Amino acid sequence: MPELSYLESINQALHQEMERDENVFILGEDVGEFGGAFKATAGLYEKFGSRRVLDTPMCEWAFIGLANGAAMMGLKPVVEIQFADFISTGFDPIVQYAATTHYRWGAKVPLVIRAPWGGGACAGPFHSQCKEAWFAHCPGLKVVIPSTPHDAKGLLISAIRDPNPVIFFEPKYLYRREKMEVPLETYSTPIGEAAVRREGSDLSIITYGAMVLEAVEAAETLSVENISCEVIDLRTLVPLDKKAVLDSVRKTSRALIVHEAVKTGGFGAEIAAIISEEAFDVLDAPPARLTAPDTPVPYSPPLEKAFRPDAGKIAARARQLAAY
Amino acid sequence: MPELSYLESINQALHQEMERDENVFILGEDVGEFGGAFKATAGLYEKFGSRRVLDTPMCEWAFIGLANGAAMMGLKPVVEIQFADFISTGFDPIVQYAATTHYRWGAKVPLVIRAPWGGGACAGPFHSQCKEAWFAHCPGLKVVIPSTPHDAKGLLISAIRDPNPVIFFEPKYLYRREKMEVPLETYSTPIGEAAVRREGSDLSIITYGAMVLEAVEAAETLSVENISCEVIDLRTLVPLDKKAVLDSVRKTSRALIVHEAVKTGGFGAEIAAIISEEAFDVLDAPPARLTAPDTPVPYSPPLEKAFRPDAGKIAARARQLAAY
Amino acid sequence: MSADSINKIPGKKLLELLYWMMLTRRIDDRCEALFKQGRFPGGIFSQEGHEAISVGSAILLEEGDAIAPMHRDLGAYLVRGMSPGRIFAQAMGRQGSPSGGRDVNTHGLGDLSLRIFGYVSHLPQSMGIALGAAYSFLYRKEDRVALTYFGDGASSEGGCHEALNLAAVLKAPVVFILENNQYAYSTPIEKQCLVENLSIRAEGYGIPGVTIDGTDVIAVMEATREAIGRARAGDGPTLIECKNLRLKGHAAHDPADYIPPGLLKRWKKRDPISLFRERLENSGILDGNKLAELQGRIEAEIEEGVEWAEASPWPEAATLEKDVFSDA
Amino acid sequence: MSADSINKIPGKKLLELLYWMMLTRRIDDRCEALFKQGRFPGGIFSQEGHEAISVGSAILLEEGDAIAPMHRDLGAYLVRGMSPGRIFAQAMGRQGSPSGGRDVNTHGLGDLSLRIFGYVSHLPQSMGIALGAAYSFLYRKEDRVALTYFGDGASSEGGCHEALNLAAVLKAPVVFILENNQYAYSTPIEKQCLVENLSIRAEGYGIPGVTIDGTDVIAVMEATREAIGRARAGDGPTLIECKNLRLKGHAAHDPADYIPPGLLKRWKKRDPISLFRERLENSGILDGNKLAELQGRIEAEIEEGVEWAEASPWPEAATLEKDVFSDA
Ligand SMILES: Cc1ncc(C[n+]2csc(CCOP(=O)(O)OP(=O)(O)O)c2C)c(N)n1
Ligand SMILES: Cc1ncc(C[n+]2csc(CCOP(=O)(O)OP(=O)(O)O)c2C)c(N)n1
Ligand SMILES: [Mg+2]
Ligand SMILES: [Mg+2]
Repeated sequence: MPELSYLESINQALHQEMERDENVFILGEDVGEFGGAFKATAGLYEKFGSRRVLDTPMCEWAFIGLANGAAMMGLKPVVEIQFADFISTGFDPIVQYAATTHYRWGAKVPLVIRAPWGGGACAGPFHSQCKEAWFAHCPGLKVVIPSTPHDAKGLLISAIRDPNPVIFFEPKYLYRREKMEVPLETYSTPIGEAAVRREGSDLSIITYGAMVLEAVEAAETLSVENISCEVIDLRTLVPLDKKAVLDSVRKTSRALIVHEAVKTGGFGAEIAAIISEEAFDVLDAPPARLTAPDTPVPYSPPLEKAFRPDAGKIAARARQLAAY
Repeated sequence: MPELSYLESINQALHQEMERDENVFILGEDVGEFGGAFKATAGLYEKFGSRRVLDTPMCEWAFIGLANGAAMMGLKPVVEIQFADFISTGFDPIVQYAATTHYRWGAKVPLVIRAPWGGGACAGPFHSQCKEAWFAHCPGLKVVIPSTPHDAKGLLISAIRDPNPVIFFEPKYLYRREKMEVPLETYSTPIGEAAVRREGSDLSIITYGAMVLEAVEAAETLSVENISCEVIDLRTLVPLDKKAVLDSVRKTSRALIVHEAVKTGGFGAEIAAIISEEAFDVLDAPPARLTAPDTPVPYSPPLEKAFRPDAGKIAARARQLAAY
Repeated sequence: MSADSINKIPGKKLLELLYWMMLTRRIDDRCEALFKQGRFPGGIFSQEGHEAISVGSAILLEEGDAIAPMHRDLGAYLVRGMSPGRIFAQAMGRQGSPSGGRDVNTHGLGDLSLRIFGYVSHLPQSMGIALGAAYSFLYRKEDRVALTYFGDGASSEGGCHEALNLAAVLKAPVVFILENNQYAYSTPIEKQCLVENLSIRAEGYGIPGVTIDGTDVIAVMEATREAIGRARAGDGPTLIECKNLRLKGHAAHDPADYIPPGLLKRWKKRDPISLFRERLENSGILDGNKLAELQGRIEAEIEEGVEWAEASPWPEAATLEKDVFSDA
Repeated sequence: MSADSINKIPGKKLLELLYWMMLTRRIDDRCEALFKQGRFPGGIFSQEGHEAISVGSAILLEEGDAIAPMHRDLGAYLVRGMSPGRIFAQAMGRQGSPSGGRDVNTHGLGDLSLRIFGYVSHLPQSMGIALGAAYSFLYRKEDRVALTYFGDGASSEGGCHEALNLAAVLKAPVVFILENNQYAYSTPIEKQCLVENLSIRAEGYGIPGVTIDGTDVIAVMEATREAIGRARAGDGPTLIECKNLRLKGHAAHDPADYIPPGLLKRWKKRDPISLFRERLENSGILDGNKLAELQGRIEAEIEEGVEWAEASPWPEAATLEKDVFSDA
């Protein structure tokens, strides 16, 4: 099996889905000949031409609106937002139109909005944001955040085949970080199923996105200290695999929730709430959240390092929790 | 003391603050001669003229942007969004500019964004939304939601005097519902302090906005059944009066969190997470959330009734919780 | 009166136009009455003064064309095949409406089998949606067109600019109709822009723009016909500004006493339906009998519609959480 | 060469313009070098080809006027009094920068004491901000003006439309400078709009619009002078489109090989600094000595700036959560 980076895996999924289905098309800023700011769409323009790989002017509102209309006509738009931070510029067509339409009058709006997401690259307050919680709070949207090259491909394929609008955040921190074996053939990874990245018995670390890597590293460190951590990668926030979360917590009786997004109102609050509502009886310690603090994402390395959770901070917090 | 409705109270606060401070001005759609869609700004145009009560075209992005710029120049803009639902149309200037600027380079952006908010009026999916969680997740914004005429005035005055951007949601369900005594003179109700609306010992109902009324009604019903409920009105979500919440839960050992917003990613998750993190040891039951379900706000009465929490549903859930 | 340009149009077509406009008006009247009787749980927008625009444009669409209306386009829904009963049912919040009671008045009044896109409040979302439908026609090399509407108010929103420019760049087969009724809720046009004709903005996108009399259904039809022709020929979008006055309040609750009486009076004289009826009478196409026949037919249809709507059950609370997502 | 229009301008002023443009260019060069040496934790935008626009416009502001620049306006920051040291410190993420290490490159490079508004990435936010400053001048009946900038790319964003129209309606004293450098990142202007000159859009707002040569600092100055005069006289906003080409990549990481070599070559011949230097030489205002003096001064200032920046401490992690809110 070939080894692919996260980015190559995304690119391959796009190539294969566009080959499979005439209705799939790409649109966004600089996605054509240029291949996108991160080269996620490289080679598609050459193969599929400007009709199916559409370079747009800068107009997030209109091109997401266009995607909504095209989706209702049976096409399968895959929108690229240049950085996830700019998704707020095209907010209405997503949270007001795409999210509500099937409920309101039955039309399907099957589109995918891909966006390079998250921090860790000294890119400052406007190229590092993690606003998945905004979308998780909009019934009608699915929210997917894969953490491995394998999942990136399988989940993107699922997202493209899904009959609903899917917000697909790609941790750009992982784009070129680690390669892994990714099957050449197409396959789909189901939306709504978490993955157990590491089994453990003392404590569950529940996370998603780039933090999965950090959590696994922390778990490895802790295993030497005889603290056995289970790492749950949510993979999709909506629909949420509650069962996987609760099964793990029922096993370990301790939960540490980790995300890159800021704390207040982050999706970690939802996980903590669900755990305390539904696994209260088994908890040996309060469910804990380790997140970024409530600030914009700062640029300078010492600040961003302090801002962002990492393996070291996760291990430290997990130790406390295990000792509770 | 005169009795004022919620709406009259808002109107009075605006009159008084504009009289007090030359720098305070109002802007938004139809806020001038017309006095606003709900008449919250009635009489201001006549008294202060078009410079200080500025009717804008429909352009939420630009008029909130204008407010940001004017605020940094030392003015005190009070923006009206015609319905809170349309706040998403002017999203960037709020969540990207206003929220981050003080942190990023030290400029104060003291503006208030007022918006008639919430459901209960058969106004359908786009005139009923409760999206406070979006803003609570943006460090740098304060989020205020008063539940009584008295607080509406005192908190609006505080918001206008605050050096930060304040999102001020007004439950329109309460606009004309109940009058109460409101001092004629100006006074400010501190942002960041919750109110105990009813003392109790068996259970804490933690809520805000129009649900406070319902919670108090539920508490009255339950008192007859010898279930003693404490009702905490958060009043402001950011900054949050964590102490008031935790004090109450430490007293009652049971928490029911209620809001009109949909469940997943709602602010109730944050409250539940905080309670389980910080009052874990005293809890006799899992913290429970009673919220709207994860759907757009439906229009038709049987659906909206099923959608929206009310005194009956609160009492029912509280009974379960008390019996846990 | 000298030869009217309508003489080039078959009498049957002209009567059809009149029928749709009258039907629209009578539904509007009936809605106002039902609202006042408390038979609508929510509000309802007035259509009065907009009938020539919505009918005169939508009438030209063919099967397979798409339409994304705004909140003054009841006429367009009717012309495109939405039954009065379903429209009443929507305002009443009943199961039989296109939204099954989930959306209010003309919001969410969509039906893909009719290629009508339901709108959201956030103006002017429909412009982006229509552009998307138009792009699907380009994509599939279909000889189809998409038609959409927006108001003078919405013309100040950023989305309007984005959609017009993107449509221009893509040469998308879409017709944008600007219903300049001189008010955005209470805000008069002078407070919204400095230009005489908003159609001038078309030049800034490199597309054709015209301003026409929005009370003249024939003028609307002719301008739309040209625009549709251009779209089908691959020449891209057109902006048509129709000038009229909203003859009632923004919605049924609004007495609109901010409209200067003189202005209102002037435009009431230009009621699109009276104007057209007169022209048809003067041209000998309409007489008392035919009018009575039309009126009778319309009243019957409306009665039937109201009855149908009221017979439609309330949605069941148990369905509340259904259909947030599509399963397949 | 016949009499140049620059002869009306005092030689001292002309040399000042040249100084600022050269300083801008040399800082840009230095930033590129520092970036390549890994001394910037983040990226940096190229300014090359934009110096005439930012300098030729900002030079006209008086104390108390406000400015809301975009990401190619280094020249404007310098002219308005931001020291090179603080600019380098910002890119380096140091404490001494306007953002104290919290924001990256020219983002958040604001200083209210200089009436410079730091920008956010989301384009074209600065247009709304400048409009707000302009409204504050109207509000307080101050004889001041606000100046702001946006790109051809940003011209397709809805906010651009909203800000222009709202400014027009309010007759706000604001000057909008459109830096049409023919690219939005990799996207050429032909894919962004159909019109030859984007300034035509001004007509749609009922405000004056002009298109000028963005490589000619004097042309920029003259057009801006007129626009500022209009603003101060109460006649509202102006749109000035300056045409140029971005001579390097979008940012330091971008080789920009999507720009056709012929196009680049043509515009490199129109390097705004070389052009202006030649004119000054031909007019006898500049000679080798003066040039060497300018260069020397600039190099010294830049060295000093880099040193100052590098001596500035890293922000302390303990300050991370400070200042999210203002206390008073
Ligand atoms: C983005 C947005 N802001 C505010 C509103 C509230 N609103 C509903 S209709 C309306 C006026 C619309 O005016 P116009 O576009 O001229 O259409 P008209 O109602 O006059 O037909 C307003 C302000 C809205 N629907 N959408
Ligand atoms: C709303 C928004 N979308 C996308 C981006 C990403 N982006 C940054 S600069 C840029 C190109 C800007 O082009 P233009 O406005 O012409 O300015 P230039 O860089 O050419 O000077 C893009 C797409 C952004 N900053 N803001
Ligand atoms: Mg209107
Ligand atoms: Mg450009």
